[in-house]
Amino acid sequence: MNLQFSAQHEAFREEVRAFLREHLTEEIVRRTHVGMHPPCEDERRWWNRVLGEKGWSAPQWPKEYGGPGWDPICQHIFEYECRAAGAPELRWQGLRLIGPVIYTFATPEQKARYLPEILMGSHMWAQGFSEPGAGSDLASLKTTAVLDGDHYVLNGQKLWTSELQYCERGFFLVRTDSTVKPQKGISMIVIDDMNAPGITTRLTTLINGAEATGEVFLDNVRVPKENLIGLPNTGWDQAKFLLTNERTSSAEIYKALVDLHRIHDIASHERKNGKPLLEDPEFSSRLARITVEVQALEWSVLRVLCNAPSRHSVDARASVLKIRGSELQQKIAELAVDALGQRSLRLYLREEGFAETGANPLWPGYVPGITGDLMYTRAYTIFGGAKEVQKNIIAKMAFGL
Amino acid sequence: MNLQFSAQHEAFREEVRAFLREHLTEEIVRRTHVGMHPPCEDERRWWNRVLGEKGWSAPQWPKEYGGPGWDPICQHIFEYECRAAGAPELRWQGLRLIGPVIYTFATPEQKARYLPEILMGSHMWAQGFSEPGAGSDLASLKTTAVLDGDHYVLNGQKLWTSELQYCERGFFLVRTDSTVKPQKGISMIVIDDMNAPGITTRLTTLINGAEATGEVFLDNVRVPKENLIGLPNTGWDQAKFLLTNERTSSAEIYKALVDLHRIHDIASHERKNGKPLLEDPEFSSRLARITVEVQALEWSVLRVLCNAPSRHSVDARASVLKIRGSELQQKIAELAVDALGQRSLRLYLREEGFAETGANPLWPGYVPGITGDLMYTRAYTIFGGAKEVQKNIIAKMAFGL
Amino acid sequence: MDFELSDEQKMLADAAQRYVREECTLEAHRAAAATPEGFSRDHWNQFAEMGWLALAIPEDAGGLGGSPVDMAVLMEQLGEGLVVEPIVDSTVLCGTLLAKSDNAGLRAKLLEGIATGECIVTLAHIEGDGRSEYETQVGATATRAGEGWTLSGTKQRVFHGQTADYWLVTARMEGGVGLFAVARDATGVTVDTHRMIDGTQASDLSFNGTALGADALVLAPGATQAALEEALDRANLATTAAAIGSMEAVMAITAEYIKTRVQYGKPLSTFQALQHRMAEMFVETDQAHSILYRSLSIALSGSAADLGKAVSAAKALVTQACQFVTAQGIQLHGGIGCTEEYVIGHHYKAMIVYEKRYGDASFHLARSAR
Amino acid sequence: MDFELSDEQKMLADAAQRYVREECTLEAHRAAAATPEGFSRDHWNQFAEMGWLALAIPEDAGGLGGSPVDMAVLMEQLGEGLVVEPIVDSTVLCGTLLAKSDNAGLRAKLLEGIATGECIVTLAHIEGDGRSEYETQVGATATRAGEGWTLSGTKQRVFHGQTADYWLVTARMEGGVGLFAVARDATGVTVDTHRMIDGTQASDLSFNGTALGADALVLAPGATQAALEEALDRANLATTAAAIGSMEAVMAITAEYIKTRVQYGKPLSTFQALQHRMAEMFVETDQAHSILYRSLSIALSGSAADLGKAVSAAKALVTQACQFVTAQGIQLHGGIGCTEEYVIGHHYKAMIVYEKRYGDASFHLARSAR
Repeated sequence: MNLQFSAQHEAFREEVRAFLREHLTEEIVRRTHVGMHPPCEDERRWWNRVLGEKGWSAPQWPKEYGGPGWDPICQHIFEYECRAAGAPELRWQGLRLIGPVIYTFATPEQKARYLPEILMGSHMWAQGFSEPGAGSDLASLKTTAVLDGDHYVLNGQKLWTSELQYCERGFFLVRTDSTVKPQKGISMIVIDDMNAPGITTRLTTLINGAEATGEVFLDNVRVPKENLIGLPNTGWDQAKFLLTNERTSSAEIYKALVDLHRIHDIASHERKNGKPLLEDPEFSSRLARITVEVQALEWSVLRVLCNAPSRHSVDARASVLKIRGSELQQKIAELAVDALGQRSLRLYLREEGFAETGANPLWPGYVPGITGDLMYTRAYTIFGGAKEVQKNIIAKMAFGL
Repeated sequence: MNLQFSAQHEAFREEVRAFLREHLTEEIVRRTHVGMHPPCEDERRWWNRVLGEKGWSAPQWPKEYGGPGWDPICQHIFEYECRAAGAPELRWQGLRLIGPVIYTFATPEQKARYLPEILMGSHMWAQGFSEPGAGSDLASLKTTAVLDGDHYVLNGQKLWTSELQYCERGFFLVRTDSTVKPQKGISMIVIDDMNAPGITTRLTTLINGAEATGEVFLDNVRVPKENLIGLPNTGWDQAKFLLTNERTSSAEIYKALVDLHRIHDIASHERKNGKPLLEDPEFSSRLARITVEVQALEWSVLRVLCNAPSRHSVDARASVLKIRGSELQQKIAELAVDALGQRSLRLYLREEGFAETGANPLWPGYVPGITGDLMYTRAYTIFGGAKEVQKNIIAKMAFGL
Repeated sequence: MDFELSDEQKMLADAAQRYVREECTLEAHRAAAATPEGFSRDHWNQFAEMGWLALAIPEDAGGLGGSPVDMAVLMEQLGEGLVVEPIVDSTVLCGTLLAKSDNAGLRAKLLEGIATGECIVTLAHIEGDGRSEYETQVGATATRAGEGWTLSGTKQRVFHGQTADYWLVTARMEGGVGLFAVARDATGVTVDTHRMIDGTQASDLSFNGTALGADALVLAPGATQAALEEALDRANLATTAAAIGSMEAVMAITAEYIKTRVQYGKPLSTFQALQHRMAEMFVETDQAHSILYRSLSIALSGSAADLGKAVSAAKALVTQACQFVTAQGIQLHGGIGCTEEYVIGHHYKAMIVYEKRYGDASFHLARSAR
Repeated sequence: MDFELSDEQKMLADAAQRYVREECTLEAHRAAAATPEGFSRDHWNQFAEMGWLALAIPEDAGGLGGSPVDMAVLMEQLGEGLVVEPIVDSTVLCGTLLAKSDNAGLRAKLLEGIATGECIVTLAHIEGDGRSEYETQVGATATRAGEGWTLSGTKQRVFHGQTADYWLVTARMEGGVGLFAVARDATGVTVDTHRMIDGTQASDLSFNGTALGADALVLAPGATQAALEEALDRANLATTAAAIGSMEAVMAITAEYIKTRVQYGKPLSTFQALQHRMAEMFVETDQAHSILYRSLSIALSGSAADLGKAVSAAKALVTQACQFVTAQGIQLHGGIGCTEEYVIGHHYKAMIVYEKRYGDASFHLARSAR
């Protein structure tokens, strides 16, 4: 057993830091740290291209498809340093969700077409999975794709498509056979142009005021049949692969670690009973408790990343990452809001958050984004497999219940 | 709406206090506050007799059967003052469980025979409900009573009979008809002599070392048929009555209120970082939180006692008392143990706890009983309808789920 | 002890319940949040007509002289309807402060205006590092100028500050901190207004030598501090009742939703884990009701110090309960619960506002044990 | 970074697992608790034979020179078996203290005795209001007497104090607090022994002019405090590993139980509320494993200050996790879980002992953030 970061890894960390220092401006970093939903689109695309050109945009991809060939610890260091430095967060849908599906299941033509543009971030991807009647119970989805000559004709409704307004392409789960059991009749298909005829979209405003997700209505949308990924009716396996391929992202450990710094910053400036809030015993005790929980979660992430031996299945432990990660997001956001105190009540919509410079001493620069993030974190225990579903998985995988 | 204690009630409180001062000695009070399981038997019987002679041993009983005729607020005041003064706690089985069943369902002969001795505490009662295969699922009980001439012949096994070693009589749930659905074939029967032929008992040691409960083996035990309460096969209704007749006891609010005083006492004497533990911010914050929860629970008890209007059924709210009451017992006991610190690790068996006078300054008089009580409180969320069962009840009664 | 509502209280509750059911729709709530004032003048006028704005005002000033219990009965219903109108700020908080004034003319004028709804009054008190109205230093000054005073200083987060006809402003003067009434159209005031998460507005006020007349003093030094504590405590009683109404609404809406929402071929309501969550929400809400009763009992009979501790105990408990209930209300709904188009999330936001106004949970927990 | 056990570690884990399965029955545990020493000399002798008592002892003193990771691997297994023998007190806590001694003769003698199991050594440190070994004043005195010292003072809650062959006693001397080795049969000592909830013994020791020889000094002032912190931190690492083993045992036993226990016509394991409770126990246990890895990583490479914070972080987390898991283990069993005849309750008691020894949860949480 060797539980230390090696000298090589520390050197790698310095290389990443130097690269980040070189490319990120103060303005970009400020806007990233404010953390509005959705993040600044232009900067995110620009950063994806910068990383793409460096060969660093897809740390988890195999080298043959454009990944940098890092070991898990390098990936961990890279993710943390990017987050800590305030680099824009790259959108997951292309790089973490459909990308791996494509290089695992798709045809050489599909790989050649889509992977490079995902690596460079030139095209953003809409995820069309959930439907009004198919949330946790995804297999009951009803959107159909019927073959008509060289095209599939798609009809149905999708929702919870993240940041829909920025998406050029889409990957959709559709029912291609309704005569078999639900899981067996599903396919995954790529829509090349989200503005194609028959597609209508409607943005959904979340309780924090963010238009962070949307609905997609498909009305006789014609998609070339070569856009189907893999064989027809194998979409369920692809979807399962997509949801479990990367087991550690859902822990949101890098956000958690950086948010703790942010809370430290707030609590050093805010005052209570004539002293910095950070010295308030009740506050510092809550912060200490959460810090310890984040430290544990970080090592749970490392254990999964490094394939550490365990007497329990990695499926169960991946669900732990999702449960504890989402709970901690909520607890951290609650603590941040409590640190702000009454100032947390102010509403900052996205553009206000980006524009705020903190020049008004009554409204310091650390205020915007915090409360919006708390509201957004309510969704963390819901999307990507609700907490209750994760507990079902653990009961089954760890104990055979 | 009138939410205040009246002058009459305050006068009643003074009357109770004067009575308690007159009768309780320092030694008795000390032993009561130590709170070993089971409490001191002699003192408990003596106190039952003293109260019985005063007409105060059954505050909840109707006046015609020997109750004092108090309103709910007087009952509340009486219970609190007795507990606060360190009066021995009267055993529930006779006064709170079988007594009300007898005056509600039994024959005039049964009432005449059993109620006076329950009021005076001359006979203690064993409760024979649970069985190895029938815990939460009480209706599946298997102990049989078969009529043979003028007697029922009882066979079976009961467990979790509280303080079995002190019981002269018993009330048992038995199956008198196994051809109907489980609930319809159950009767309640009185065993007049727990030493009768065919009865074997075995005490069960709990994790705190207390012999606080036991098992009863019934092997062809003959019980006169006039000992059956009410009509044959109506025992399920009687049992339900018994379990819900008194809705507020399970809140254990008087114990909670007095335990908070005890914690105050400990935390004023124990020191941390050179100051009384009571001034430690983390400790005082935990204590404040629990105090607030106890205050809320007390008013939930008052609401149920006084039949306060509510949009929700009293059945659901009675389960709230049980859930929150048992949770608070655990939290309070944990806090008390944490207040003691490492001294809490010492094991005090019952006689040691009673004997300890606190003369050794290394082991103050507030140490004994605390940790044993914590271990005992683990059972609070299990017996009398486990917490999970109470939640089922609320889901059904409050929301129709 | 008697928990039954009086006939008047029953009528009040029924009327409020009916009003909320008929008028306080989610659409109305969202529409109000989009107005410049951040609340509905229609509601406000109706409240006045129903007599609700007069409920907390003393009878000798043309009000109904209702008790804290009456106000709680009303507010629990209004909380179910996500009411954001400044009824607590104007009628309870400022109403209590004004009722204690020796300045008979000003007291009569403003209280009458509050009771009729013609006048909205709000408190301008927090400065600098002050985390709440309970925990703020006062640096603003009122210096003698002839018969009157000159007011200078900055006040933060004056809720409904842009809408209010009068602000009650604390300022340091000879002898300590006093309370002044300042009309919104006074000279030398800068108003910087911000939207809050529930759609309401709060303003930062800068007074730069604002001239106050001889009749502007509401409370002299000596009377101000105690009056502020009591007024804030009464405001917290009212908002705590509203929070409990909100919790009841969340439970009812959520129970209904999970009965109809089908996943894995059966209604969500058949999953034991969700049933138990509902039961836990019920436990929290029941305890919240109980501690409110307790604090009302002390409001009716206890000392000011007892009241402060009891109100803080109630708020410490109810904030936690309400946090759990509203967050789990969202969770049991799933994705739709996170959207602005659905009502549950608005109750969650109302919970945040409740917790952060008039002293937060952490402040009140500590104060409950003082 | 590599989490794989080495071959030696695998063999160690396998051997310990086998031993626990075969020898550490509940009956053996209960029998040991009834002995005067409060633990099993059979186990102790076996531990010695397996080399486990030598694991934490430096090679230069005849030990195996194992790392904290090795010790954690062993202790996790022993924790599953509810081991109460003084392996941590003697080999880790006192072993670490003695390893730092300049007193070569004493060091060699005692460490060799510890490694072979012939000698049990335990720490006598807490006095007065001291809540733990980390938080105690030292009032006992060692005054010069010829070549040696005279020891006076009182030490509380010396675990296994009656059994120990030697106590390591802190005492105030010229220059500060030093550490002395005192044989149990020394003169002028009163031993007052008490049974603990897990069956073990702790003693209060009174030294009344106990004569110590010239060779009794283990650590001089200056070296003592830092050595104590490190030794206590290492002891906590070992007991934390044991607590995690205990949690794993509770989960396995409970999962098995609810699969077989039938209520309402079906196994308890089919109730979703209980399934989710098991899942929550799993989450807690998984996080406990992780933070132990973290603290071990720092034990291998970090500074003493880093070690202290990391160990405290681990203990703050694992105490809470273990509390939840063992309490819920009882709850899921129902009544039987509360009895002395069933194993779950003994894990609950082991949890209490773990939490209260070497600094409690509250102390460690605060220390984690220092």
